[in-house]
Amino acid sequence: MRRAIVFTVAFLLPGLAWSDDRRTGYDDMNADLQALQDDPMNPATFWVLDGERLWSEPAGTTAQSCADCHGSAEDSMQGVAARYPSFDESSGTAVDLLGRIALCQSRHQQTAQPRDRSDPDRLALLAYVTHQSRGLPIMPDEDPRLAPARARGEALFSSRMGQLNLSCAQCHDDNAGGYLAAARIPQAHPTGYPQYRLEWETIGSLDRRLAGCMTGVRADPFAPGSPELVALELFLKSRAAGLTVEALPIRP
Amino acid sequence: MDSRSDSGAGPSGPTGPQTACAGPWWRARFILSGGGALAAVCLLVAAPLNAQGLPDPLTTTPGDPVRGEAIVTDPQHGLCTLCHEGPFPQVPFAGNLGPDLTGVGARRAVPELRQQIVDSRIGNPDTIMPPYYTTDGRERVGARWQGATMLRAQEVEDVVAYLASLTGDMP
Amino acid sequence: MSVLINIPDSAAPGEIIEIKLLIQHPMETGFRTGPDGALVPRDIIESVTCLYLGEEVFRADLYPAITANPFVGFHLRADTTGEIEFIWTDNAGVTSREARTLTVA
Amino acid sequence: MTLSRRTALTALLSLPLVLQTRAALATPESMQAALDDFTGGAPVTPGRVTLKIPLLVENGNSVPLSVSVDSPMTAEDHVEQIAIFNEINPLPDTARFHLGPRSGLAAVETRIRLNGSQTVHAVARMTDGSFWSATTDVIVTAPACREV
Repeated sequence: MRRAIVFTVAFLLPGLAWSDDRRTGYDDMNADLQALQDDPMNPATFWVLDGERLWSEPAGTTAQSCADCHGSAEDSMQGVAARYPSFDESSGTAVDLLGRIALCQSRHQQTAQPRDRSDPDRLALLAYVTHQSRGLPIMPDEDPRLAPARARGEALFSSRMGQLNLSCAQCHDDNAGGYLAAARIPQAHPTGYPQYRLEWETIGSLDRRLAGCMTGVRADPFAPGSPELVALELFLKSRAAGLTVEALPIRP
Repeated sequence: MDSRSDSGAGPSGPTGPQTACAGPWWRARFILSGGGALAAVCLLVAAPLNAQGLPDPLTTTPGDPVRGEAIVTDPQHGLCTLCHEGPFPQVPFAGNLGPDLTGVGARRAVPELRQQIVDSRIGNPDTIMPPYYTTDGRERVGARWQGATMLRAQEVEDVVAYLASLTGDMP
Repeated sequence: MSVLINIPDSAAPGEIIEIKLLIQHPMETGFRTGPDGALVPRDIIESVTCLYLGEEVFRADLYPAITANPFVGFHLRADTTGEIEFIWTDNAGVTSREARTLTVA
Repeated sequence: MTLSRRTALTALLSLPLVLQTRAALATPESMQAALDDFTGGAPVTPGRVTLKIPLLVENGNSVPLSVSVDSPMTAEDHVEQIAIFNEINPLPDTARFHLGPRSGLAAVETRIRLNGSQTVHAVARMTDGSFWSATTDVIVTAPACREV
């Protein structure tokens, strides 16, 4: 079944090749951490519940809720997180799902201030919307206007950076499965975002993680939501096509 | 160029600007590191870049293998054990991305060890090993590491002295 | 701040049931420094109490070494239908409570 | 948001600095003092207590722990308290569970923070005033590229 999905996606996305021994961050976690993710008492649940509440709560000067336009998220948002990032017509740029939620809030709810991307309410909405894609295969958006950003992400993935002069690919392609001190290096498939990271003791988005990676090699991280990070996400999602969107991910 | 001392403000290394010795920045460096460093960097930039490595020490003070061991086995200073296993019983979890350093002093001559630490890209452009004593060719370095090398000249010599002493099996 | 409570709706007389609580809370230790170098004030839940028909049947005293979003699991012998109440108190003395009804038959 | 100055200067594999503190860290001596405070100096016998905790932990911010005690849990003979102690966090006290005959089963669980590799102690006080214990050595590694 999963193989069938993979072949379907491979057909839809010619030119995006991968080997089928891809592993996710979940696969690389030890049994205790997997058990925490699978436990109904998973702390990430709180953000999904908060997001569910916020979905129907009027906000901004228009006093509109997400539900006023989108109806039930369980219907309208199913599979949405699995295809993001997507192309935003009016700005002519690629946007990630968190950026889309922010655009929605400013355009339709006219929320007073453009809030920070780490705003807990926005992360809760991101968690809730992403939760509607749990178990679905990642299906990258085929819009050709995304191709330049995706190519830029691929180039960035192989660009050495920082005082340690390392690229993403050197660790996460060339040395995936190896150990950096005690930590097994994952294959960089973003199946589990937003995630409850034990290091953070809260939920966070992919761009927070990517910035953390960049700081790890002593580089100047790209800004949250920057075109560079959206480009990297586009590329990473294309590599992860066909892998399953994780619900309520836990990572160390 | 800055002269911060927290992570080492080294010169630009063997392929760096030949004018490094004369710059006003170097004066700050000289004060920070004491005598010998000035002469050392001039030796460094004069050293031939070939497969034999860097035969000339970066400083006039011989490397101290005891200090070198402390640097190598400190995962927040030398970072070495993040990638290398070796005869380090005090390090509980060394990584395995690079070769095991057990016996490296018997396999590699001192000039090669020095070159490998200063800038391992000289021998292998695709190396995953960070360049410890050059600022050449680096992109997007974070503000607090701008202009700084990963180790100071004397620290490189200490590490080289320690690695050169690793000629046997695990203790 | 919310809470997840995992407890069965009903039990047989004398049955020992398992109760689990997960409380949304940062459990700020009071030992950590913020970006300005100053200590971040302690903000932790200090106790989680379970009352069964108004009687205290379990209490957990928590310290800063308990994880953010604290989790507590314990057991209870069911004998009478009635209210099971959960009370948790932070180090500022703020108390929250939730109750569930357990049917024993 | 809660980074210590030292963490801010660190890249790649910091040691687990969850409970990074200016205060003195708990030492086995101060843990013994806390344990003595709990027992009133009474002897503690190893046994009757089962402490389940992973032996190898990748992030000390959340370590699952469960304790059970061999006890009939009757009105006359039950576990009154279970205390958890750690050796190197800033505070040795970790959690205390107050049980009674209504508990039915002397089995509790929680998730704890461990500021590095150490021995975790679980001590149970019975109605007869005796104390029983179990200990487990836990090795805490750390995630590789930590946010700094």
